[in-house]
Amino acid sequence: MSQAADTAAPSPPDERLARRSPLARLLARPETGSLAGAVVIYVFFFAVAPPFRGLDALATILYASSTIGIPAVAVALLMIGGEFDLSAGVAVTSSALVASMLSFQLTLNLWVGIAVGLLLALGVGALNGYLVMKTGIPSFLVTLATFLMLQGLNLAITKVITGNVASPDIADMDGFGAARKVFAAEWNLGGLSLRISVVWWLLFTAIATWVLLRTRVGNWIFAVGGAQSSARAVGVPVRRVKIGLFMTVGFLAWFTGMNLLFSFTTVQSGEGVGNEFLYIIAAVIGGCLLTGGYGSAIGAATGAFIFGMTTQGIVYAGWNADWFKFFLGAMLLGATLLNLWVRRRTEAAR
Amino acid sequence: MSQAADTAAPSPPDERLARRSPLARLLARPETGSLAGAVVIYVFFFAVAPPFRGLDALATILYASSTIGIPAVAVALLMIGGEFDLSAGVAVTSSALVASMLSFQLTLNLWVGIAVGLLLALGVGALNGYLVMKTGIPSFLVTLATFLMLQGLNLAITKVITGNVASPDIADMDGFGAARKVFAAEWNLGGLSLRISVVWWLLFTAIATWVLLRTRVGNWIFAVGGAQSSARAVGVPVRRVKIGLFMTVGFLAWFTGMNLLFSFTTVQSGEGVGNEFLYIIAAVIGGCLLTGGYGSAIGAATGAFIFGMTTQGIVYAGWNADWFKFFLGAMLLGATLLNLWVRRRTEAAR
Amino acid sequence: MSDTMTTGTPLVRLTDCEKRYGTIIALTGVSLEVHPGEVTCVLGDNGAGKSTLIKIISGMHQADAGTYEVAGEPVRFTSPREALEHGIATVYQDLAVVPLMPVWRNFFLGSEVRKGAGPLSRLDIRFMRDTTRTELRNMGIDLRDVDQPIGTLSGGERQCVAIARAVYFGAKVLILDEPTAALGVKQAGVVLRYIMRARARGLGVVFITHNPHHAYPVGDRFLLLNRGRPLGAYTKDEITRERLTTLMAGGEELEQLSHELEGAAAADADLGRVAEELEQDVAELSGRTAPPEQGA
Amino acid sequence: MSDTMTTGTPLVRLTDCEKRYGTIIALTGVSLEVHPGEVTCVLGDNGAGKSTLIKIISGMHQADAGTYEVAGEPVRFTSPREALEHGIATVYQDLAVVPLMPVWRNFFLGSEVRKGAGPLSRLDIRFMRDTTRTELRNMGIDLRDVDQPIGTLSGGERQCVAIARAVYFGAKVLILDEPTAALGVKQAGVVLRYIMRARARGLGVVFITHNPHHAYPVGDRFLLLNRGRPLGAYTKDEITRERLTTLMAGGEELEQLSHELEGAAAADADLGRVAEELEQDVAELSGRTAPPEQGA
Amino acid sequence: SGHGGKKAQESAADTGAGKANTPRMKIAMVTHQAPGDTFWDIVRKGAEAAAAKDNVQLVYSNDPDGDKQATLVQNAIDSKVDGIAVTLSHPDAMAGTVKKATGGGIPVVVLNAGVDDWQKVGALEFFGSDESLAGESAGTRLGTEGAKHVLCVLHEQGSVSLEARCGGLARTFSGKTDKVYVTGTNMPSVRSTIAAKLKQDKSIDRVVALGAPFALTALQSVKDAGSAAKVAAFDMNPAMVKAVQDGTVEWAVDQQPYLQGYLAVDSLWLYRTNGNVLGGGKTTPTGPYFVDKGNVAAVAKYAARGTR
Ligand SMILES: Nc1ncnc2c1ncn2[C@@H]1O[C@H](COP(=O)(O)OP(=O)(O)OP(=O)(O)O)[C@@H](O)[C@H]1O
Ligand SMILES: Nc1ncnc2c1ncn2[C@@H]1O[C@H](COP(=O)(O)OP(=O)(O)OP(=O)(O)O)[C@@H](O)[C@H]1O
Ligand SMILES: [Mg+2]
Ligand SMILES: [Mg+2]
Repeated sequence: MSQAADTAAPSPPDERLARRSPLARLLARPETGSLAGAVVIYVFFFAVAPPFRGLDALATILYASSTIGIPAVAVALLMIGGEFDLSAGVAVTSSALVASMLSFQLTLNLWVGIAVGLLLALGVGALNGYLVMKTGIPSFLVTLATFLMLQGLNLAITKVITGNVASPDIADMDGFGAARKVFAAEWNLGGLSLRISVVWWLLFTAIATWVLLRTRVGNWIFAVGGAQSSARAVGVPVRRVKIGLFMTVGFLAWFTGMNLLFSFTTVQSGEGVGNEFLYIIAAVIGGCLLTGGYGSAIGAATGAFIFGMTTQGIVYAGWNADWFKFFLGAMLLGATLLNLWVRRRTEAAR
Repeated sequence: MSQAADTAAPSPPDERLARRSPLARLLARPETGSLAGAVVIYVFFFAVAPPFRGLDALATILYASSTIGIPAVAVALLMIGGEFDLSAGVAVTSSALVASMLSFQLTLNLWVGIAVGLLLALGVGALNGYLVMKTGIPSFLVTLATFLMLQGLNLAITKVITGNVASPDIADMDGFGAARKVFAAEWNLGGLSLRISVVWWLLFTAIATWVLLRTRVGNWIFAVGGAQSSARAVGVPVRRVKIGLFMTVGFLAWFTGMNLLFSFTTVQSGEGVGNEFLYIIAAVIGGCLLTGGYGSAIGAATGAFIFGMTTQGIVYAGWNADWFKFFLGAMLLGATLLNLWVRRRTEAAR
Repeated sequence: MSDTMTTGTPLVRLTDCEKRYGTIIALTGVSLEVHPGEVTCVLGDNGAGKSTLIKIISGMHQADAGTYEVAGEPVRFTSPREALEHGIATVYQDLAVVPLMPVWRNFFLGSEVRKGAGPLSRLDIRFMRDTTRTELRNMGIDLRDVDQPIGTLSGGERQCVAIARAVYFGAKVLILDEPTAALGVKQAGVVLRYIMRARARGLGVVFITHNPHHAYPVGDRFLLLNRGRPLGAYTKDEITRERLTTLMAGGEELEQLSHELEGAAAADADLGRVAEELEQDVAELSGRTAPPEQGA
Repeated sequence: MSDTMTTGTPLVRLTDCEKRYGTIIALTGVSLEVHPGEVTCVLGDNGAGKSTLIKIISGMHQADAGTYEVAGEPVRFTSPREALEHGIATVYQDLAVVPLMPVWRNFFLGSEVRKGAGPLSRLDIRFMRDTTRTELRNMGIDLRDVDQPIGTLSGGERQCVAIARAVYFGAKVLILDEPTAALGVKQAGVVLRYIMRARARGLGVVFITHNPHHAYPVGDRFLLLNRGRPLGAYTKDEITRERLTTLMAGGEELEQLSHELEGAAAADADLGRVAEELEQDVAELSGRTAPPEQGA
Repeated sequence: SGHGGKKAQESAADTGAGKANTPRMKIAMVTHQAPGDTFWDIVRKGAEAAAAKDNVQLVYSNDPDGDKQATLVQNAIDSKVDGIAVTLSHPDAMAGTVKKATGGGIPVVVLNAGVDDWQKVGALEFFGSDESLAGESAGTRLGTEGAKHVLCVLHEQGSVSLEARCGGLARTFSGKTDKVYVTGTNMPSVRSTIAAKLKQDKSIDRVVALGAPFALTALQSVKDAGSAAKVAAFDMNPAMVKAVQDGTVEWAVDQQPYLQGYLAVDSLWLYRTNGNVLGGGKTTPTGPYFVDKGNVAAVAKYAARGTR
């Protein structure tokens, strides 16, 4: 990239710039810090927990990370755009419930339910975005309200329709096989079970990274989060960008919901509560600013991976379960401090 | 206040100012909107729920609101100062556990435990603040880590010491009576039970309001939250202010913990998780900005009251418990929209 | 308020414009015309309402009363995007940059250049980086790195980015709110040259400044504001440089200032020297004695 | 770099100062002295490092190399609070205000006036509001309401608050970073007068500006920066107004500009007129021909 | 479209019983249910069936937090109900308020949790299963089945009743007992965490999940980890019945939640209309009741209806 500029203006090195080694330049990339955290935690558990060393353990960890990581990608984009979504966790459950109950009650092909679930998730996202932009109420409050309302609707409607608190089993319905292949396929490669959600996770992360860094919309996302009124002043369609971001969260929440549904064939109506914070946590560990305007999709993926790895790693290590949360907190703090230290070092190494 | 200025410079009314009625001026105060929300919700439940009408119901609501409202005051100050504290909820439990277990195990006077609990809560606050200021890691992450660690410590240490998940009963220990009078007294006025925590809540709100609006420290709190580097540039001791705010949260968490302990004589080690968000929610409903620099203690109190009233009101109204969360979300959204509408109206009414 | 000089519909015409922020009346009864190939200067004291006026033209705010026409058509912009689509580009006084974003992304923000088609259409990063570097070098700003977050640039460098951007994208109307405030002498000269070029290309320019030395040579029309009200509107024919300077400076006040300093000089010889110098400045500012120096 | 003019220890002395932001070298090998009763002007192009220099003096940043002495004592400020406690007050280029806070609270931020004692000690709100209003009125700013959030003031009004505040609290050293950038002619005059007054009261003043008309009359010492390096340091005796102006303006460039415009004038008569005017400006800026006009 | 779905399900009969003609009364049931828990659903169905039969207006409310649940009891007192059925999962937090109710003349019965405390708060009766006892029976049974190493899966940390089950199990079980905490609201993480634990300790040959949905997820974890462990469970739901029938889950410890809800309401009605008190001052146990391959057929029909 710096070459591009050099060809345009082949000038002698600027005397106002200190030289920097290529290594230092690599280390100065924003993702490096959180990646370093991930690597250190991996190495740590690799050393202390023998069961952690196997490829199958890695597969389990990747799967656990992917279910946080997929929605976390969208949540990270939204946070870069300067907004919150507390309804993401229950929206996952809502779309899974709608998809399964609608198909079940009307005895339709599952893909009909899946499509309606998608519409619903996008609709909730659009509603969140519209309310935030129209009224100027902070998104924290608006999505808190939708969070509570969706949670209530999940419980109440499931109860009314099924007379129960879980969705019916849909394993024997039309379209189940195909949908499972798309959303929740599992390949067994010599005892190693690889799950499609991991592939999707990487794919969504790659797409989000591309959008953020290489497209116009990505530019706009950084701008609306970094300085909304400036963005508006230079002609960025702020409202459309933000509503689009909320709908992206809806989309990936729906996707996660489908993964949930086709992995477990039924969904508990109370599930998903609290997960919205896991998504936000993953994004923040990965370097997204809560105040908006800064962050990356790769960072969010790394954050989800750090979180997933730590949660599972403590179990693999066989540490006392009573102390689980303590270890989790300590490891997160450690990873964050390491991230910071790496960045400081690279800034000092001029 | 505007009189003060007028006496200083007795000038003819400025032609660049539109006149405004005293009513409009009253309505334009930042607290008016959320107060209006509270009043409307009160009137609403008064109309639909007969049990809500009694004074005893009001006492219950006020008590429920006070247990959110006391820590919410400190959380609001911290948010005005531009930071978060996710550890506030479990810090309540931690200080109660420490106070009761220490006194019990060493058979000390309860006041010793109470004092040690206070030291611990202040220490956690100071640690949070120190880490945030020293490392520059967002407070969301730092306090997330302390949240998890405290949660783990609560569970694990209680288990180790008592072999159980709750603290031992301290009702018969030295100092219980006096401490209960201070932290959890209950007066019975003709069948109406009034709890001291309500009084403390109002007192803390009043003190916080006074500090915010009438003291130097209050000025500094607004400044560090509104523009940290500007505040630093004009000589505000940013670090001391922020650490002080974290310690204030610690102090009121401890206070709430003591209320809990002396109301119920024992504490569950898993309690308090999730309450940190209730405090933040109360502050946000009351008009605090998540980005800092704006808000009020009275607003936070109103927010806690709105939240408490809605939660209890739905029960008093006898609505289906399945729909509870839905109603809660809808009422919160309604109150917020009303708040907004009042403010818009007053701005238009020039 | 003569319409003698130009015929045809103005590019932009505001009539009897009023703007309130809550109870604050920032602007009332103000009218303005921008003609192609003309520079309209808006002048006035601090807080007179100049920025408010141009924010209405650029679509940032809507007027509470009055009409707004672009090329003869009544319009009501609800966002700056609409104004931009009508070819109206603005340099805001607060610059409207996103501090955390790289310089080149800020330069092209809202008007990104893309290559490729359909879903593969992507930013032409190389072009945008090069253009940014070149345009800024043309203004006398030699950036170390166009990938630096714009928030880390110096005040003047930042202002140059905002100006270069508006000039690059301005199609019909160019609005400049105190563009030279933070600029060095060299850069300020470049900006004046830009204004002349835009004028020569037939753009309408609105130029806000506190510097009569900048305003008089480039301006064709002058709108003076005071406390949110129009104090006068003149074409260049109708006003002399001296009169303009006096109106802008509150000339009497400046003279009084130098007298005051001279008074103090009785006590302090050193101060006297400065007072003398200031007096010369005043003379030079508010009533030059050599008539042949004036153009036109 | 003569020390002829003043004797005694300077209020502030920076020696061989260097400052880097990551890989960016913003300042290197710069020295500066501020003496009581003297105005030190720091001049230079955009991005030359002027603001960086004063941020080191005011304690906002620490130098990466070099020494810093206040009244002869080596110091190492870790925050602006320490500089303030040494009587060094600063007007930052970005003004350092808290947008959401009322004007009067911003005015007194960090130096609040209190009444009452002990735990009852509280803000003297009436005094602070009145003082704010009065001080701003003295600068020619007539605020509607000192309770307005400062973020809603106009650019110039905001700058006046920052200046009035620094002048009010400045005890020994007053640092002004482009204080007159957004100001009207009247307000700018007031600021120059303030600088003279501070000087007369024996304060040391550091004054950054792009306007040689402002710099020369009030300055006693001139430090010129270019691309982060010192280009020269002069006392008033050592430099003429013309030389200073030329150094600041990059005088040749401005001349070139007017020639260029004249060239274009062949094609456009209208442009020619403006070129002529600009040429006059240039002549006036970079080499006035009437020697008796110069003071001292 | 033909398979599964609603059409396949339409077979359940409903409980049609007569209705009492006693005056309408209002009974509050306040539990520590976390939203969306299958178990409580069945309790409520029992309570509603009794309420319908007895001409009772049932007001149900719930909160997993001790102090908030206490406030709900206070709400009931303020609403002047004719009786309160309550769970004492956080006995100390609840005691004060419940005593206020009994002291104020409102009859209180306790269900599900609070086997050691219900008498202290002045309640009339207790319907439920002793969690420690249930755990102990499970432990004994596991021992006789020849299990060596049991993993106890707790879907909530810091819960008295879950700890009691696990504790009871560990006390009577002859082999080694381990436990793992999982996040009940996040099924994928439940699945991964159990799998991780099974990998970490290959000697685990039994997984006992303390809630029905988690047992079914544990089956997947067992597969993921390539473990040979068998799965057993506490509590029932329709899917659990099928799993027991299929033999994928060994057995489930049922505490008959329907009975708890039903008896709680019915006994309050009996007390109000006829002064009856059940149990003679002792607890009325509703479990543990083991559902295994031998007796699952009898339960299946009702489980499909959601009342077992
Ligand atoms: N925080 C920072 N990070 C990186 N570079 C910086 C930072 N602050 C300033 N710079 C760079 O250092 C150089 C000097 O900046 P400085 O603000 O001191 O210039 P200045 O002389 O005040 O210019 P102006 O006249 O435009 O205000 C500039 O090139 C700027 O881009
Ligand atoms: N958002 C706002 N809310 C309230 N008052 C405002 C707001 N914006 C501007 N004002 C007030 O309106 C008046 C006009 O402001 P404006 O920014 O237009 O002045 P200006 O002429 O551009 O001044 P300057 O030369 O200082 O930039 C000022 O007195 C200012 O305080
Ligand atoms: Mg302006
Ligand atoms: Mg500068």
